[in-house]
Amino acid sequence: MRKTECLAMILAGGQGSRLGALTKKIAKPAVPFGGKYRIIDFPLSNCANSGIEKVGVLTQYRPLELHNYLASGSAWDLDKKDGGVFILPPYAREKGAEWYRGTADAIYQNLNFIDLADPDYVLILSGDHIYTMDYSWMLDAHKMNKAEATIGVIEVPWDEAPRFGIMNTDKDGRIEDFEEKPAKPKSNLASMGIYIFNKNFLKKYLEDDAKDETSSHDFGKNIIPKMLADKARLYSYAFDGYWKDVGTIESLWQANMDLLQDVPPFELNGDWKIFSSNPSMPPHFVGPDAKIKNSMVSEGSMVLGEVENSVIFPGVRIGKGAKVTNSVVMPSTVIRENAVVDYAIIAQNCEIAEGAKVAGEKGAITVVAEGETVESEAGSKQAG
Amino acid sequence: MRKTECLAMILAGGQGSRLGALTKKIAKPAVPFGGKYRIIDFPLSNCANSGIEKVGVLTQYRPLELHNYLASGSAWDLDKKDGGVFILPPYAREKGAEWYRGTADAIYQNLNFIDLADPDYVLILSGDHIYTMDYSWMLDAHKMNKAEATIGVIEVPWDEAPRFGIMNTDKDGRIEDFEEKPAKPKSNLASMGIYIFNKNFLKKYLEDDAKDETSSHDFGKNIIPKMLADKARLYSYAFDGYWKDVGTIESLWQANMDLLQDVPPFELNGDWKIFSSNPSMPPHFVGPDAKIKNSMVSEGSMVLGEVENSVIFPGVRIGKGAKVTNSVVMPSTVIRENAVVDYAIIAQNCEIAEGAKVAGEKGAITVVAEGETVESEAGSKQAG
Amino acid sequence: MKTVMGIINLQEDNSLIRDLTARRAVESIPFAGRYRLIDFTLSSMVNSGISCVGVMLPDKPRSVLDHLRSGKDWDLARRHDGLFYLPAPQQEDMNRKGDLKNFYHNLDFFEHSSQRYVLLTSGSFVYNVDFSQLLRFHQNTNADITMVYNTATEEAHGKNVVIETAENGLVTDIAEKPAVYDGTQVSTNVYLMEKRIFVEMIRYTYEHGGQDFLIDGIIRRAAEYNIYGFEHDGYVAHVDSTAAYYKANMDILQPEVWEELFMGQHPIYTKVKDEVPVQYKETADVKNSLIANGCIVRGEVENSILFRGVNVAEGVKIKNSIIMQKCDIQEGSLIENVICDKNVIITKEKWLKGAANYPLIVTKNVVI
Amino acid sequence: MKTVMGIINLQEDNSLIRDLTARRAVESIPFAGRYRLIDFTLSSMVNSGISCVGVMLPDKPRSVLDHLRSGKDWDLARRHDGLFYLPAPQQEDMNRKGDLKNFYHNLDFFEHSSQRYVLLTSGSFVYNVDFSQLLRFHQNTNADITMVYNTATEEAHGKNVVIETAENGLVTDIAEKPAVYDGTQVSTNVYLMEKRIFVEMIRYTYEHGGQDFLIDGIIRRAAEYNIYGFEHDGYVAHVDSTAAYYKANMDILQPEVWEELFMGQHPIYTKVKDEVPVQYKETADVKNSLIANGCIVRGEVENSILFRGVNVAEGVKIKNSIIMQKCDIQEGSLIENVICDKNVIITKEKWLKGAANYPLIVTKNVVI
Repeated sequence: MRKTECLAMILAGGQGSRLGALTKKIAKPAVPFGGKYRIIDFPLSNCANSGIEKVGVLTQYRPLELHNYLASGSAWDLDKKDGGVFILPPYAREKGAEWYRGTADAIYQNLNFIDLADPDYVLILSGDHIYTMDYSWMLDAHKMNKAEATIGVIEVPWDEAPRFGIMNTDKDGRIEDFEEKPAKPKSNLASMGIYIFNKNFLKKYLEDDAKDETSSHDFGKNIIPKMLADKARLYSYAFDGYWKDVGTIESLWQANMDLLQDVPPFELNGDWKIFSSNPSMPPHFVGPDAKIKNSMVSEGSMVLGEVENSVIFPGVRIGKGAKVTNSVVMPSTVIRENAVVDYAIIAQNCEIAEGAKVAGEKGAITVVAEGETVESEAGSKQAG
Repeated sequence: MRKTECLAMILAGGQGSRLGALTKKIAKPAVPFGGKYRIIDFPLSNCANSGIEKVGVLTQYRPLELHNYLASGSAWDLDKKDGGVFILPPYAREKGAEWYRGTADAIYQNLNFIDLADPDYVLILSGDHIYTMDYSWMLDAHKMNKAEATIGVIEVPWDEAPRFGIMNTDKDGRIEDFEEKPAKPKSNLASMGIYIFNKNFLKKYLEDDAKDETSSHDFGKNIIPKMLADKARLYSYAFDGYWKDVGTIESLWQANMDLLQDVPPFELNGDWKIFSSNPSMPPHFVGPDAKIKNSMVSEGSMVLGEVENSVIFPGVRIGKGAKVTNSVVMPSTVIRENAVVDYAIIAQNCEIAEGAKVAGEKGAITVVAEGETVESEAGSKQAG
Repeated sequence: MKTVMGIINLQEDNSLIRDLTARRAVESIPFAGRYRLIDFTLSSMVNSGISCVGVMLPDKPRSVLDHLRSGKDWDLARRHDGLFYLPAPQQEDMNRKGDLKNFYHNLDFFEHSSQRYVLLTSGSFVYNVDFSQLLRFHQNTNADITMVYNTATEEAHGKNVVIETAENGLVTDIAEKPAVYDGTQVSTNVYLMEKRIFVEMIRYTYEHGGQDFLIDGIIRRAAEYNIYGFEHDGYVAHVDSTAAYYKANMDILQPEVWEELFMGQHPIYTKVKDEVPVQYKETADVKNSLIANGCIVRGEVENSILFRGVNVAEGVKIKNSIIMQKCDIQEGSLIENVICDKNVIITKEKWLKGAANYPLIVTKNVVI
Repeated sequence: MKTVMGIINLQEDNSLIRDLTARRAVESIPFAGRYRLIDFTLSSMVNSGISCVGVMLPDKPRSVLDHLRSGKDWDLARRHDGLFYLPAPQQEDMNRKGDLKNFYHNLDFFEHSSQRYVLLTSGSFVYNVDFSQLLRFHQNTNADITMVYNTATEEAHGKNVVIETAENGLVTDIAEKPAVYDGTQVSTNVYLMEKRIFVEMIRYTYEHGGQDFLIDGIIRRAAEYNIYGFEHDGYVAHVDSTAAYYKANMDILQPEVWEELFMGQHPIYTKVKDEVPVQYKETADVKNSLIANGCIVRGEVENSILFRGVNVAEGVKIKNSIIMQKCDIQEGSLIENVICDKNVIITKEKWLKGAANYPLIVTKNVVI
C-alpha cells in the first residue's frame, strides 16, 4: 500500500437491532434508503467526494453480503490502485476471535490495517447517518488548529440535547468539556460521531484503552473523556446541514419522507453526488391509469396503481388499483392489484397479495420483512 | 451475485510452518516464486485462463496483506462485475470464531459464500502447488462422466507414492478405492488435491462431516473415503504436466531451480500466461562488470556483480564484486559489494552487508528471513 | 464465447436521420430514456460472454468515445481483451468509398487477436439477443456464415436486407429491398463467421475493387459460402430514419416490449449517471410514459418518454413526445408530437406541435 | 490536484523522426525497454494526483489507442473523470493548419469539465515531474500562466523554446531558437493556467486567425499575461529527432538517470504485459545494458537496450543498439549502432552496423 494522507474507518458494526425486521437478512449499512441508495452510500460518497480514497468498513454481521454490495468499490470510484473499500469483520487470530466490544475496540482490533495504510490522519465515521459533508474542510480545520483530535458537531434543539454527547467549547472551538447524554446540558452542540485523529495519537489511546478492563471501549464514553482529561488539543468542527440518524424504523421512515418535501432538505443531485451500485434498469413505466403524487419512484419499476407520499425503489411492481401511501417500498417488491399499503416500510422481494392490506399509522410504521408474502385475508398486517 | 457455473475455492489456509522464516511476515500464498510471481498467482492464473471468474481464497493468516496483494483481482483480470477474488478468513459469528479445523471444515465454514455464488460446480484447489492446468477440460470430463466428484491425479514415481493419497481406478477412470499415504500403494496415481464437486452433493457431505466429532474434517482423510463408501460417482482426471509442491524450503528452492533448465519444464510465457500483480519497474540494469549466467533476473534490479544459477526478483541490488550462486533472492533485497550468497533463499527487503557471506549447501538451503540484515563478520550465516 | 470477437461497425449511412445526427454518430443517438443505440448491441455481446469488442469508429467519433469511455460500464475495461477502438483510415484512402476500406485497414488487428470467430454487427439496432445460442447454431449447421434475421409482422418501407431460407435455415437468397411485409425475413446486419473466412473475404473483396461489405462481400459472393439464417424472434427495430426512431421509442411504451428488452435475465448496460429517483410533486399527472431518473415532474405527461434530468414545470402538458436529457420545459407550455434533443429549454407558455407521423424535432441546446 | 485537468497534446510535428513514426504517433514510440514516450507525461500526471486527463488524438491514433486502451494501467479507467480521447476535428477544417484548431474544436469539453486549472503538456518528453509542486508555485506567484523549464547543461541543436526569467521566476522572454547552450532555460512545453484563461486564449486567438498554440497563443501574446517559469531540475529529454531518440535511450544506461526516472517514489506506468523474468542461459554475456522481461539471452550484449521478448541467440554480438519488442536475433549475427523496430528478425550470421552518431534503423516487421 502507498501512504495515504487520511484513512476513513466507517463503524458499521452495530447489530442494527433497532431496525428490527429490516436487518434480518442484510447488514445495517446495506439497508435501502431514498429510492435507490443504501445507507452506506452516504459516508462512502462523502469520502469519494472529499478525496479520501481508502476506506475501511467495520462490520460484524453478514460481511459477505456487504462485500458483495461494495464489490471493488467502483460504484463510488474507490477502486484505485492504492485505494479502495476494505470490509473489516472481526477475524480469527491465534486465540480465536471476539465480537467488537465497542466502537473503540473495533478500531483497536484493526490497528494492523491502519498501520498498513500508514495515514497521517484517521477519520472515524458512523454508518447510521444520512448527510452530505465535505470531510476535506474538516481536515483543513484540524490541521489549522494543530489539533490532535477534531470532533464534528451540530446544533440540536435544546430539548433533544440530553440524548446526545454534548460538547462545551471555548471561542476558538477548542473542546473544554464533553458530557455523554447529560441531564442538564450546558450547550446544544452535539457530537455527530465524526472524528479526525492524528494517527499516532489515536493509536496510543486505543492501546491504553484496550488494557483497561473497566473500559467499555467506546469513543464517547471512554476515549474522548480520557483525551480531555489529558488536556489534549481537541477541537470541534461545526456542521450545519441536514443530518439524520436512521438507526430506528421511525427515523428511517421519517428521513425517507423528508426527501418528499417540495424543496428537499438536502440536494441528492447537485455537484455532491451520492453514488450507488447501479442496478442496470430502464426508466420506470407509468401505466395508463396510474396516479403518482408527492413521491419518488426509481428505475425499473412499473406503476399501474396509485402512489402518494411514498418512496418507491428500483424494480417494484404496483398493480392496477393498488394504493401505496405514506410508505417506503424497497427493491423488487411486488404489490398486486387492489392491495393497500399505508404508513409501512416493505422490505426487498416481498409480495403483497391481491387485495391485501398493510397499514400502520404515524408513529407506528408497519414493517414487512425481506422476502415475506402478505396474503389478502389472514395475512393483512396491522401496526405493531 | 449472478449465478456462476463453477466457483473455485483455493485452500490457502495452512500456516505454512514448513516454510519457516519465509512465512513469518507474509501469508504462504503470497510467498514469492519464479523471479516475479507469488505462489497464488498459479492457481489464480489457471482460474482466469480457464474462464472461472469467481474465486474464494481461504486463508487464516494475515488476510489483510493478502487482500492488499490481490486487491480487486484486476491483475488476473478477475475484477468482473459479477466475479472477482474474495478473501475468506474465518470470521466471527455470534459464538465467536474458530480456526479452520481442516480442509473440509474451511469449506464448510464458507458454505454461505458458496450459496451466495450459487454455482453448479465447486472446484477446490490447493494453494501449495506450481503448475499450469486448464480446469475447463477437467470440468468437461466431470460433466461427460456424469460424475458427482472428480479428482485431479498425476502419476508419481512408485517409490514416492507412499507420500500421497493414492487412487485406484477402473478402466473408465472411475475411482474404486482411495488410500491416504498407503505403505504398499496399489497404483501410482496420486491425488493433486484438485477436486470438482457437484455443489449440492458437496454441501450434503460437508454438513454431515461437520456433525461428526470423530472426523478430522479433511477432504483426503474423511470426505472422499465417505463418498466412496457410499458408492458415489467419483472419477479421476489425469494430468501429465509439471506439478510441484512448494510447501517446504527445499521444494521451493528446487522448483525455482527447475526454471533455469535450458528448456524449462513448463512454459511461463506461452499462451497460458501467469499473471501477477505488477511492480511498475523498469527493465533491469546490468552493470559494466557484471556476469550473469543460467539465471533469471527481473525488472527493477541492478546487477553489478556475478549471478549464476540463481533467480533474482524485482528491485534487487547486487553490488560490485558480489557473488550470488545457486540462490533465490526475493524482491527489494540488497546484496552489497563483495558479499557471497550460495545455496540460499534471501527473503524480501533483506540486506547482506559488504563482504558478508550467506552459504548453505545442497539439501540444506540457508534462509534469511524478511527484513533481516546479515553483517559481515559475526553475522555471516551458515547452513541450518 | 471467449472464442468470439465482437465487432460493431459504426460506419452506417445516416442520411435519413440527419436532424438527430448533426453532431453525433447514429449509434449514439439517445434512446428509450437513458440509453444510446449502441448499448443494445454492446450489452447483448457482453451478456453473451463476449469479452473482446472492437468498435469501428465513425467519422464523428466524439459522441461514441464520450459515451463508451473506458468501457467500464459494460465491464469491458479489462487488462486482456476488453474494448478496442478501431479508427477510420487516413485521408490518403478517401478516394475509395464504403465500409470495406475500414475493415481492410484494420485487418492486422483482426489477424493478431486470439479469437476464432468474428461476430459482425451494426450499432443501430434495438434488440436483446443471446449470441451464445447463435454460436451453437452456427457450430451445429457447419455454416461458413450465419446471419441473424427477424421476421417482420407488418408492412414497412425503407432499405432492408431481406433473406430467404430453406427449411433447415440455409439462406437461398439475400437482397436489399425497399419494403418488407408480414412474414418477410429481415436481416439484423449480424454475421457470425470464422475469422479466417472474414479476413479472406475482406482482403479479397477489397483488393478486387469492392467497396461495401454487404453488397460486395456478402451479396455478390453469396454463392461461394454456405450461409445460414438464425432467427431471433424477440423485438427488433432498425433505427435508420427519424420515423423509425420515433416509432421504436413509442414501442417501448408497450409493457411487453419494455419487459422483454430490459427486465429479463440480461440487462442493457449504459453509461452510469447516478441520478436521483424521479420526483413527482403535488401537481404531477403522468400516464403511459417512461420517466428516467433525475426528472422532476410537476405537470402532465402522457404517452411520452422523459430522459434523465428533465424538468416538467407546473401547467405543462407533454403528449406523444420524446424529451431528451436535461431539457427544461417551463410553466404552461404545451408539447405534442415533438422530439426535443438534449438541453433544450422551452420557456413559459409555448405551444409546439408536430404531426403524429411527422414529429417536430427541436435540435440540441436550443432555447424556444 | 483534483482541481487540475491534464491535457496531452499529441499533435506534434514529427518530420525529424519519420523512420520510427511511419505507422505511429511520435508519442507512442517504444522507449527505454518497455515504455512509450507518452507514459512519462501520463504517469507524472497520475502520480501528481491528476485524475482527469484529455488526450488530443493525433492523425494516426491507432497506436495511441492500442497503448492506452481504457487507461486502466494508469489507474484512469474511472467512472468519473479518468481518461478522455479528444479526436481531431473533421475534414471541413483542413484548410487551417496548426494545433489551435484542435483545441478550438474541443472547447466544449474543456468548458464542461469541473476542474479549475488546465495543465497542458506534450507527449514527447522524457521526465518524471511532480506537478503538484508546480501547482503550489503557480498559486504562490499568482501567475496567469506557469511554464515548466529545464536548464540545459550542454550545447544542443534542434528547435527549442527558450525562455528568460527574472530572479523571482517572472518570464521576460520566450522564443523559438535553433540551439541551446549550457545554462539556457528550455521549455518542456508544459503550461499550467486557469481554465478560463486557457479557454479565452484559444477562442480569441483562433477566431482572430491564430494557428499555433505556442506561437500565436503564447509568444505573440506574452505581454498580455503574467507568465512565470518553474524549474524542473531533474532529467529531461525532448524526443524530436532520431538522434534525440537514440541519445535519450543511451542516457538511461547511466544508473543515476535510471534511478531518477524509474526507481523513486513515483513509478512510470505502462501497459502491463505479464512477461517472464529475463532468462540468461549458459553462454550469455551482458554488460552495461538494460534488459526487459521476456528476453532470452544466449549471446553477448553491450551498451544496449533490449525491449520485452527479444531473443538473442548464441554467438550474437549486440553493441550500442536498441532492439525493440519481440525481435529475434539469430545465431552469429553482429549488430552495432542499430535501432531495430518491433518484430524484426535478423537471420543467422548477418552483420549490421550504423555510425555512432547516425544509427542504422531497421523498420518494423522486416526480416533480414
